[in-house]
Amino acid sequence: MAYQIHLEQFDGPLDLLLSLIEKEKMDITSISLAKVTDQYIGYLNSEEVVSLSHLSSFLSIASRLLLIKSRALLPVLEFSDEEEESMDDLEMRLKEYKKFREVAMKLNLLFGAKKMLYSRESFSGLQVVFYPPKDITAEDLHQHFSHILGEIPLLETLPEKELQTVITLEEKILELQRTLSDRVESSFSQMIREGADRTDIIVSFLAILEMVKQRFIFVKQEKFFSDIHINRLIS
Amino acid sequence: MPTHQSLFSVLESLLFISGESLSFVRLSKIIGHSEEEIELALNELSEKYLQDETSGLKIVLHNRQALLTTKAENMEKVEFLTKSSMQESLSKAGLEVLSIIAYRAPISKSAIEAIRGVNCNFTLRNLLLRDLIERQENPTDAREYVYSPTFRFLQSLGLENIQSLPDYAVLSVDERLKMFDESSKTVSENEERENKKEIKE
Amino acid sequence: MPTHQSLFSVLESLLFISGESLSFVRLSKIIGHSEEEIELALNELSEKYLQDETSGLKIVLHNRQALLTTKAENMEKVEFLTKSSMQESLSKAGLEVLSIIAYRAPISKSAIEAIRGVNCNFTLRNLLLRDLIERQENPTDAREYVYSPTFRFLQSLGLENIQSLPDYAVLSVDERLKMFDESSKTVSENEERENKKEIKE
Repeated sequence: MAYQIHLEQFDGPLDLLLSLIEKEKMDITSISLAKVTDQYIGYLNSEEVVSLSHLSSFLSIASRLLLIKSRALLPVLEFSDEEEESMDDLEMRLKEYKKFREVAMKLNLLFGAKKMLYSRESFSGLQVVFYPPKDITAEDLHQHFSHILGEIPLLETLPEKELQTVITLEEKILELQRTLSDRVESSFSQMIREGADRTDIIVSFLAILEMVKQRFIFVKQEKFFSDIHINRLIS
Repeated sequence: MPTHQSLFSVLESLLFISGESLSFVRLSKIIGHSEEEIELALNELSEKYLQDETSGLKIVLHNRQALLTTKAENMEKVEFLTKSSMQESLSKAGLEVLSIIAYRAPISKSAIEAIRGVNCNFTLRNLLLRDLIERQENPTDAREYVYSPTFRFLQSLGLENIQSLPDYAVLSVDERLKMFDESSKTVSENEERENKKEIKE
Repeated sequence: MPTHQSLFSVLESLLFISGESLSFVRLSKIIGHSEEEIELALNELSEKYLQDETSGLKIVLHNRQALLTTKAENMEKVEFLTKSSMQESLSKAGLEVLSIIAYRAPISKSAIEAIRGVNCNFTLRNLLLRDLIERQENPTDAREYVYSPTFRFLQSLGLENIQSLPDYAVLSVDERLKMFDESSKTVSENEERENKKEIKE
């Protein structure tokens, strides 16, 4: 991989994202977000671990980042109001999260300051008096205990089909380079795997943009929404 | 109804025996003074303990309840007696969730998760077990709970109220909600004015 | 060793937290002053409470031991508080803790809390005071107690023993309780597991 990130375990996508931005010593803006997008997606596929139950949260942020990145790469691209909103929202959420991440460290110091205020045990020193509650039956105990059993949370297990492999931009570019070295021409529809999800489609599209920028390929589209033809530039 | 002097005495006795926190309402009912008088007296008592260097007691006020505790500087000796060393080391996730709850209480699980961008079932459970947070049913949505910091949380940090948290005034406000707050401010300001009036009378 | 002023403060904190009488010897060892100094200070502190009409506390000195308690003139209010805490029919929390203890006795506090997912110090205290449950030292862990329903309480329900509770044979060994068998440790382990699980492809 082109970049190396060896950061500690992250507690969620915003934690990771914020750490990446801070590592670059940047403020939270759409520019910095676009800049760290590849690193973020790389992290998901790196050897670092992301917990299963957190995976979908990481992916949802990934798709927003990809939107932001594609806006930065292609300023002419038009986005729906909803998409614009989700991009601005990410910036705002990140700023909000940052405040709490910082104050959490302050609380940690307070915990360490050893200033515990102790309270007394309730009614300590008083005589025990048998005082059964009125109208309570064995059946009440039965019902409450059964209810408690029902409330016990079981470990969340996600079904296999929800697991997704995140393809990084690099991998997609390599894949496309491989395809094009066999043939001179490919197309966007061929590039996208069968049953590809939104993230995969966006990553593929970004890979194409990146390769156009690197003058490795050129693309042609007959009309709006038609398939994109990809040709290798012979240097 | 007790005289002014004995009001303090009764308050001290009740808080001493209870051990747990007592609400202003409950104290008011037991003692026969108005809630406002109770609140004023508690504030005075709290100040008295603070000023008196020979006193080893302190009052923590939270959610219109009062709790009597030992002073922070005596922690070491107290722990020697109780042999209970409270080590509260928390995970990073635990600290973040706790911060969000402390500054934004009462707050629902989904609102906490929206801020952190990740689910926090087990972290919440862990904080509940450590008695650092508590949950109530959400008055506006019966399907979920809302979470608040406990007395234990304030005690662990050595704070006498929630406002003594670092940057409380700034962080307790959700900027995205500021617009809505503007419109509701008028109401609470009036309410406050009304409350002040009552105290004076 | 504390200064003269803070000696009073420490004494007050220790007597406050103890709940039972503390011998001069023990106080002397904890605080690091001589027994004579402790005795003098306790006499002074006792005098201070007596003189201060705003104070609701008093010190009882007997057999070279000291006990902090409430002033006699507040007895009525104190009794009102304890009675009103008892008369309230059992809270939901009270019923839950009681049912867990009934079906899983003998059970430790940490195990009860792990099952309920919240801290229950106060509830246990209340059930003990009402003589609905009793505690013994935990044979496997000296640092904590285990709780069981009292025989009187079972009798008041018309039961011979806990085995006569409805569905006892099935519910007391329910599968879902297995994860709590090793006390509350499981919870933090789960939290860790939640964070460490790897992406499988």
